[in-house]
Amino acid sequence: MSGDRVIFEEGQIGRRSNHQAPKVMVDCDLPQAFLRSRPPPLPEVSELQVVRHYTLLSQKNFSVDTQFYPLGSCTMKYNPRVCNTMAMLPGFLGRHPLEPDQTGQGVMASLFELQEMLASVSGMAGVSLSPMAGAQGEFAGVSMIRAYHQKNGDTERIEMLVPDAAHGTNPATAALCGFRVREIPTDENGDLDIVSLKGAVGPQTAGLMLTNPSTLGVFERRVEEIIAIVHDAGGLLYYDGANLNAITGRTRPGDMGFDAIHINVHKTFSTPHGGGGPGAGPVGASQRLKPFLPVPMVTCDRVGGEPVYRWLNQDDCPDSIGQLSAFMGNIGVLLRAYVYLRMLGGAGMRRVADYAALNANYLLAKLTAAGFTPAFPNRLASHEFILTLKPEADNFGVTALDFAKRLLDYGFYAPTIYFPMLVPECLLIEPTETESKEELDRFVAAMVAIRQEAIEDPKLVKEAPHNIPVPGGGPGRLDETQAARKPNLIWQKD
Amino acid sequence: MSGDRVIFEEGQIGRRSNHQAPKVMVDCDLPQAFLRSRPPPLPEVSELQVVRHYTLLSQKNFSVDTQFYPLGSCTMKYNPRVCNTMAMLPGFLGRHPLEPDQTGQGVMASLFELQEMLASVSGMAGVSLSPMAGAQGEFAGVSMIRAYHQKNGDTERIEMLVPDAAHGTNPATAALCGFRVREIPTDENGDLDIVSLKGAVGPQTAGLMLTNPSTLGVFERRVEEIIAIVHDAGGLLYYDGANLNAITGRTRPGDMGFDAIHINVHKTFSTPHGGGGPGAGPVGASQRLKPFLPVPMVTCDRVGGEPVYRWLNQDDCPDSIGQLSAFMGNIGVLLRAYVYLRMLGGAGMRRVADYAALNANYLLAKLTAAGFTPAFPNRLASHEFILTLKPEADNFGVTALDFAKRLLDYGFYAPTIYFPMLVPECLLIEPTETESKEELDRFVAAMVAIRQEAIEDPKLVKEAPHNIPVPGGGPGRLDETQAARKPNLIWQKD
Amino acid sequence: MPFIPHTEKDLQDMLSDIGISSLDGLFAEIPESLCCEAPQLLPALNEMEVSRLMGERAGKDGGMLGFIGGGAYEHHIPAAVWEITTRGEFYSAYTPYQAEASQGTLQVLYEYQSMIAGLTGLEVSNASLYDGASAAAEAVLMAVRCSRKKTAKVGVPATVNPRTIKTIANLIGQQGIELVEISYDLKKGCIDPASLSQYSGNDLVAIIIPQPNFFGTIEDVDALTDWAHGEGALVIGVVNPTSLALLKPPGEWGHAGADIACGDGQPLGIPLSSGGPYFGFLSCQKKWLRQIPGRVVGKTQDRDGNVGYVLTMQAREQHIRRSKATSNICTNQGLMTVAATIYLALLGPSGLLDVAKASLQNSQILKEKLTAIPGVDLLYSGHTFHEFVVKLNRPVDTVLKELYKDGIVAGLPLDSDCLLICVTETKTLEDMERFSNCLETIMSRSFS
Amino acid sequence: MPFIPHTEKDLQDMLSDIGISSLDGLFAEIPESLCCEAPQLLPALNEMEVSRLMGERAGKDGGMLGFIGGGAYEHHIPAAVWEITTRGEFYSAYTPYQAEASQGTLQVLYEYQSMIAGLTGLEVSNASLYDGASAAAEAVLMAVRCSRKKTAKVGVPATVNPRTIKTIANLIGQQGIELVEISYDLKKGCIDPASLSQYSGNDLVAIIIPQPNFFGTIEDVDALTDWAHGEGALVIGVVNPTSLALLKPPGEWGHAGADIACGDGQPLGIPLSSGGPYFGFLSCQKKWLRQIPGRVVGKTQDRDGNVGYVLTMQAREQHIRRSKATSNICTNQGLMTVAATIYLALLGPSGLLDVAKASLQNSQILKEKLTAIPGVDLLYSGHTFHEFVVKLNRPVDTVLKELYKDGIVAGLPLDSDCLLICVTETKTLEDMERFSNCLETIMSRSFS
Ligand SMILES: Cc1ncc(COP(=O)(O)O)c(C=O)c1O
Ligand SMILES: Cc1ncc(COP(=O)(O)O)c(C=O)c1O
Repeated sequence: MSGDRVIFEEGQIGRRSNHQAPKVMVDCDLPQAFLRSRPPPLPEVSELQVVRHYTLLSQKNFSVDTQFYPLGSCTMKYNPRVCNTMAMLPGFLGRHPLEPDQTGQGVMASLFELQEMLASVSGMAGVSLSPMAGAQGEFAGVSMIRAYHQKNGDTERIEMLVPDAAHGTNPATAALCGFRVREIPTDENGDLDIVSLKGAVGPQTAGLMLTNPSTLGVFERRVEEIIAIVHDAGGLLYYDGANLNAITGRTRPGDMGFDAIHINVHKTFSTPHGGGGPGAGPVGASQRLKPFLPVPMVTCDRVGGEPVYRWLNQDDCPDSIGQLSAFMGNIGVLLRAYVYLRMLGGAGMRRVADYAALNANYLLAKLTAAGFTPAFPNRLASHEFILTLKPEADNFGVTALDFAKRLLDYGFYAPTIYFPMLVPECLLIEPTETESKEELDRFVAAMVAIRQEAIEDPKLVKEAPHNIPVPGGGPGRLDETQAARKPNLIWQKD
Repeated sequence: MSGDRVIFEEGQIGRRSNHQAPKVMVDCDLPQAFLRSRPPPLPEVSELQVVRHYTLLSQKNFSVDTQFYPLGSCTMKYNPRVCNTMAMLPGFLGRHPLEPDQTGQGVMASLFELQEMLASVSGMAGVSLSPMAGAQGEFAGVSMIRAYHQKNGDTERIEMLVPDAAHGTNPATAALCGFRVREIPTDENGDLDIVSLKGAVGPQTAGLMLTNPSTLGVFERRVEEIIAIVHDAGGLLYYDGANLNAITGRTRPGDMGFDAIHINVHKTFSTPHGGGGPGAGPVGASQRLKPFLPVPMVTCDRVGGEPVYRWLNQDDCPDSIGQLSAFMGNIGVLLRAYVYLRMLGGAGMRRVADYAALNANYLLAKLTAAGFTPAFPNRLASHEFILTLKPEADNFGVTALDFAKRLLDYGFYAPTIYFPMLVPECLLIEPTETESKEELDRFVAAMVAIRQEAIEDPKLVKEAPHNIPVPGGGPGRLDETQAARKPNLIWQKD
Repeated sequence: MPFIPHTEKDLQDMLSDIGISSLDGLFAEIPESLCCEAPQLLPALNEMEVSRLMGERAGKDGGMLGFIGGGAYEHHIPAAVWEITTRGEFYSAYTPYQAEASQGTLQVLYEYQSMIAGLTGLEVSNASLYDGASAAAEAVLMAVRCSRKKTAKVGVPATVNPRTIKTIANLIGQQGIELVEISYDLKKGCIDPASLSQYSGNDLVAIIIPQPNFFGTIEDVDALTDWAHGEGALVIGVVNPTSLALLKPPGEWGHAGADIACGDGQPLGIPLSSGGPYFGFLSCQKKWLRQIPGRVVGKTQDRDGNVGYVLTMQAREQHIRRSKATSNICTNQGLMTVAATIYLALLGPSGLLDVAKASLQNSQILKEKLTAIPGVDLLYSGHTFHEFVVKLNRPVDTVLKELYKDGIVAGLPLDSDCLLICVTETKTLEDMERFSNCLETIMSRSFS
Repeated sequence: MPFIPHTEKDLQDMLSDIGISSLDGLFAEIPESLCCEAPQLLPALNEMEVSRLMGERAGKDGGMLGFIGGGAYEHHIPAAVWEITTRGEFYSAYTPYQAEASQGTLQVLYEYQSMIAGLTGLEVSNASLYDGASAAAEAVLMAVRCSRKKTAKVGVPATVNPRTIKTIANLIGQQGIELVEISYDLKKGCIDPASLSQYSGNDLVAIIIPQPNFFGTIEDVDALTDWAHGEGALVIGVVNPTSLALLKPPGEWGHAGADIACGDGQPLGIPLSSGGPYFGFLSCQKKWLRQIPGRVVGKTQDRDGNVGYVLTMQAREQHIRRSKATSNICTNQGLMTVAATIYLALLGPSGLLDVAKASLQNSQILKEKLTAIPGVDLLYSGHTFHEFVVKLNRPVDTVLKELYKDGIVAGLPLDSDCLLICVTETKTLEDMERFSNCLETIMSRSFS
């Protein structure tokens, strides 16, 4: 079928969808030296071929719309279709970013209200929507911390503390912001090791980046103490909001004492992941960091009682860390988050955390009862939790990777594996609040069945996947080593 | 997976997507006697469950967007996505049919121009767009013929002639219009048997319904003579336009002398089939039948040079056979046809026929060269053609049905089988102009491979399909006899 | 070439494989006298140009605050409905003749039939007809087939939507069926069961009962059904599907239930679209199953016992039965039933009930507001669902034109001084206030 | 509950399985002092209400005849692009970490990389970055990593889009890299290669070459590239992807070709959307592959030799390399690359060339029309692609405001009397006439 070939292989020299091409009357009069000598090697295919090819390819994906997707740390919950439909209204799509504010009052009203609502949910004093993903939100937050210290002449604070369980973007961002990264270990209950933290802080400490609930799926119980330790040392606190879904309406990073936070709207606010983005990473600031928020932001003036929205730029915010991209951020994504938030309201945001936690703890209880080993048996799960398959690996030679691949055969996407790196053979499982009890029960049944297979027929599990439910069946386990050793990154005519 | 259950089985009592429900403040005050005692047995499911269920179900379909679909007589060509996008613009979707004409000038301009263009393509004097499908177009056409004879006091014309190769809707429609149906046989070259026709016409003849090219995939060469015979006998000529795709821009039914015609826009004008509709069956009339066209139609007045569009109703057209549905027809479908026609223009319409015929004749030549048996070896194919698998059935015991089912395994939808009924073990194959030569070559290869299987391993073919390329694999050959014997038509909780 | 993939080389190679030298040769069998040039149509536009044209045209249309019903109703349509319905796999598939490659469409239709049967309280449903009016015509033809009576008289109340009545008359006109008009109570706006005695012994084959009727009024369906059955006539309910979440379903009317129910499915997630495509639904008691028109999907199995769905009872249909078929319908409104099925699944029983209740509530609110305006009176006293008729003390035409200037399409004029007004869940209190304020202003002006 | 499927019974059963009595119990580990109530947000709306609100807001926005470019460009987007891109399977999938269950996304990305490499004439491409400006920043960081020089000076011409320059400065500000401004020929509006000698021996690690540059002017990329390579500096081309169908690709600049090419992919089928989401592309010569930032997809096989695609060379990335990663990027702009891939497949080489040529042609036409108006002069003499700068003999602000009243957004003001104007294939002759007529009228009025 078409999906098995690459689009280039569908092409024929001279095949054209010319209803897509504009009419050209005068020929180009640019000097030859500026021009391309050969046409670009793009496929020459018909519109039907394109539609068929990419429709079939789409069917080769697992997605939230088709499968349970318990990918820990990623919050793969239902992305309401109405958010897409509304963000794709022609009035929103057609407007150029540099048009006068007058032609964007509709979108700007929504962005302004989104800023306010995110501030309210997170407990921060101000929010800028411009970062384009979580990692850029982190960059904004950490840059603000740096700018703050610089403004205070506190130039010796060159170290950023990062828990060993932190997501990779945390240390990578700290490095990009020019900080030396210092890792803080985690104790056996999944809490940050306070003794080590105390040992690590000092006059060189710019701040600490914390995820809470942590990537271990548990709430950092001594967060107040941690914050006090860092604050007392003159450092600031960064909150990685990727796990905000666990606590919306239950507790607020701002109330905990964090100075900066980013929010993955593509997690908690249910904008789609799109197979890898775009997301958006709005950044929030405490009162002291507010002046440093990245521009642009939307402000609202009242003119004759009517709200008039306007972009704030570096001129309006002289202390701002500035713009982080060419325009105003991933507006279309932010509109989706706005629509979502409007449908949930405050009570709805609390229900998100309540039922995300309910599903996670239920699944944990069921899997534990079925004989699986939780990484932190004495802890409540947050919206996600970790199993270690070390017993299974030791006893039957079947790894977390094998379990993951075999789950695909059962029609489930796999949990996150081997992250966080602290827990051996770990599965990080996040069911989200939008899955039903029946679906969770089916997942438990599949896990139990796979373990039985691991006992009776380990090869079956070790060589999975075998029958991926996509058209054409999908390939078996792919060789990643070969791919990395001899990278084949672009198609070439042979 | 979800697609394997019916939606009802996903439900739980009390599960609600209440963001979809309006707020109700006052309770209903209707007398109890009017009210329903139990809620209707609809599924109680979440939005995610709905989206997942129907997304997965959609993947279980073959469609033009995913597979080659050489279904004869059905013209399964590419349905341009822009036609859908344009017809779904909010301005078009939101307008109530009974609003004043002022709020519908955009849609009415398009419908008016569509009427004119269809008249031009078909060579008819006037067109009404209101019939909702081909069969209703036939009803309109045949009713016009009846009304014409009645208006002329010609009440003895109670017989409608229909070739034996005709589509089932022809005789069914003639009967619905109160005519006695008289079949005219086909000769061995696929032409209408002129001798029989001559013997059949008489003062009782109301008319003849003809498809040209016929359902046998060949052009009715003596159409002028046939028309003269019927006209001379006082009958009128009806053209079943389902096969118009074969001749657009090459010849016109109006020029042939037909009095009435219907057009399947869901064939020639590429509106989608939607798994069984909606289509639209605009009806065209010669000068003498024009007054009888069904209402409503759009007319254009000029007010101060500007066009103003207006619906014509029975009051405007006293001889009209009247309205055939509550409102104005399948407007959304007609808009799609309009967009399509605007993108093709006159030259494009001719190319449609040219390349449809090219693909059909190419496929016929290749399959014949590969040893398959054409039903009419001495004829050119129109946009479709017939193979008879009688040799294969006789020699290997493998039927047209078996070939059809086995083609599904190869990722092709099956041609039309056992229609027209005249040709034993027939495959009616229509590739359409939007398929590429490569795709046709792959189809030929599959046919050849299946015949090889029929020789070597007939069971494989007779028990097909085995591996339908849809998620989950799809069922094997389904038992239609059981289904008809003990109909199970609705889901019930067991 | 738009949508045609052939390169010049393909063309030449294919012509040579066929053994002819040019495209003209493919049409050699068409008599020369009949050959024509490409038609002169409006100039061809590329996709960009046609998109701009259609965008401009769509921009001109609609955009009013609308209170028209009369057979088509504005309801909120969840975004998921059309995002899924227009997926290529549903959109560009044919009628599911090859069942194994069409399980998506077939299972949806099976679920659709189940939902329609459930909503109407009847045992079986077909897989759709063109629209509500043509479905009513098919129901009449079906009733005549079901009946053992010699006559072919069908009672049609004057409370049935006049568009439906005209369509029935036009579609069954050649079948020798007589439509007997049944009159109604001019005070209440619905049929007075007591008045039916005048039609007794008339040998009616069937009667139609609209619920709610054209005026929005709720008919006494139990009494009407029992009367009809007493006369040996079948009962055809013509119903609004939204109302069925709230009102007694046809299957429970009277002692034995209606025999056939039909109606327009448009309120179930189908956009107004200036009139179509909508779809007709039709369900009936099991005993009439073999007379049902149109396609029907059934559940079955493959050799290994795997469940699957197929088109079934095709022996009734035109492609098998030809001139003896139960209907000439072939292409129906398939995709619309996909949308309706998704709509009903998203709403569920309680959601649909809320839509019905909110519509009823809003129409009560608006009714009160409007009739409080001097010169505006309620025409009928019967209970209504989401439509009602008001009588104005000045020409409706003029009033409508004035309201139009305010961006309001106020309703459907019934005659020179009556207006049929509809309100659904889509209208807010402010919308209704805007309407009543504008109307009040207009009515308070002196006649012009 | 919106989007939450739990029934009351589910809730009770699950709590009891967990062994707690209420939802509050799930949050027992949160210190009491930190617990909060549900936040006070704007009131919750149901889907119908929010749809109406957003419909009204969208109705307010845009709708102008626009001639602004400056980094984002209006092009026709074929309908098929977004109908396919927003299919749930692409839309609601995650980054393809489980390759076997993500072949759809992965193969699209592989095709995307191939197309970008082909367009830019380079050997490898990543799978997208946030936007063009941040991609330029990543390119600078990458160039510094690639270079063996001790300094970290990068030449940035003043003809680069100022938004890009600011973004680069903000994103790399903490890496000790010095951005050296390269000046340009104020007559021609592009860099005079001869003037570069002033920067020679400056130990530049890399220079950026914009093509076309911010003023729409075409740079002499061959000379610039050869000069840079002569200095031992890497060349980073910042290019408009549409222009690449027509203009010499970075891989062929000068004798050795640019080392890295990047830019904003928005012109390739991405709606303007008030500024995003767009995407950044980045390609490079194979020798720099190990320094590339962001995700990369590679082709591989399973045990049976079936072809498949996987994320590869992940050892460069944050989730493996952490603080030593080539970039901190994780989520990129995946779905936008799906759209761009479909866009490029639909257009093909000749279609994209036609878009480039039609844009060029229209900008020539408009340039002539506008500069024929008294008081309107061309600022620069260099060759341009689809943007150009005019100088007005009165304040740009006032002129823009007047044109705005005519429904025209005329361009981007560069300073008090200059305007950067863009025309693409989307504008008709009538559109351009409307613009020039309106401008002529305004310019003929006396100063106000
Ligand atoms: C804990 C955590 N932090 C940060 C990120 C980075 O967010 P993004 O992928 O949007 O850049 C992620 C997401 O993958 C995450 O899970
Ligand atoms: C030859 C022929 N005539 C008539 C029809 C009936 O058209 P429709 O299905 O639109 O009612 C068809 C389509 O199936 C056909 O192929």
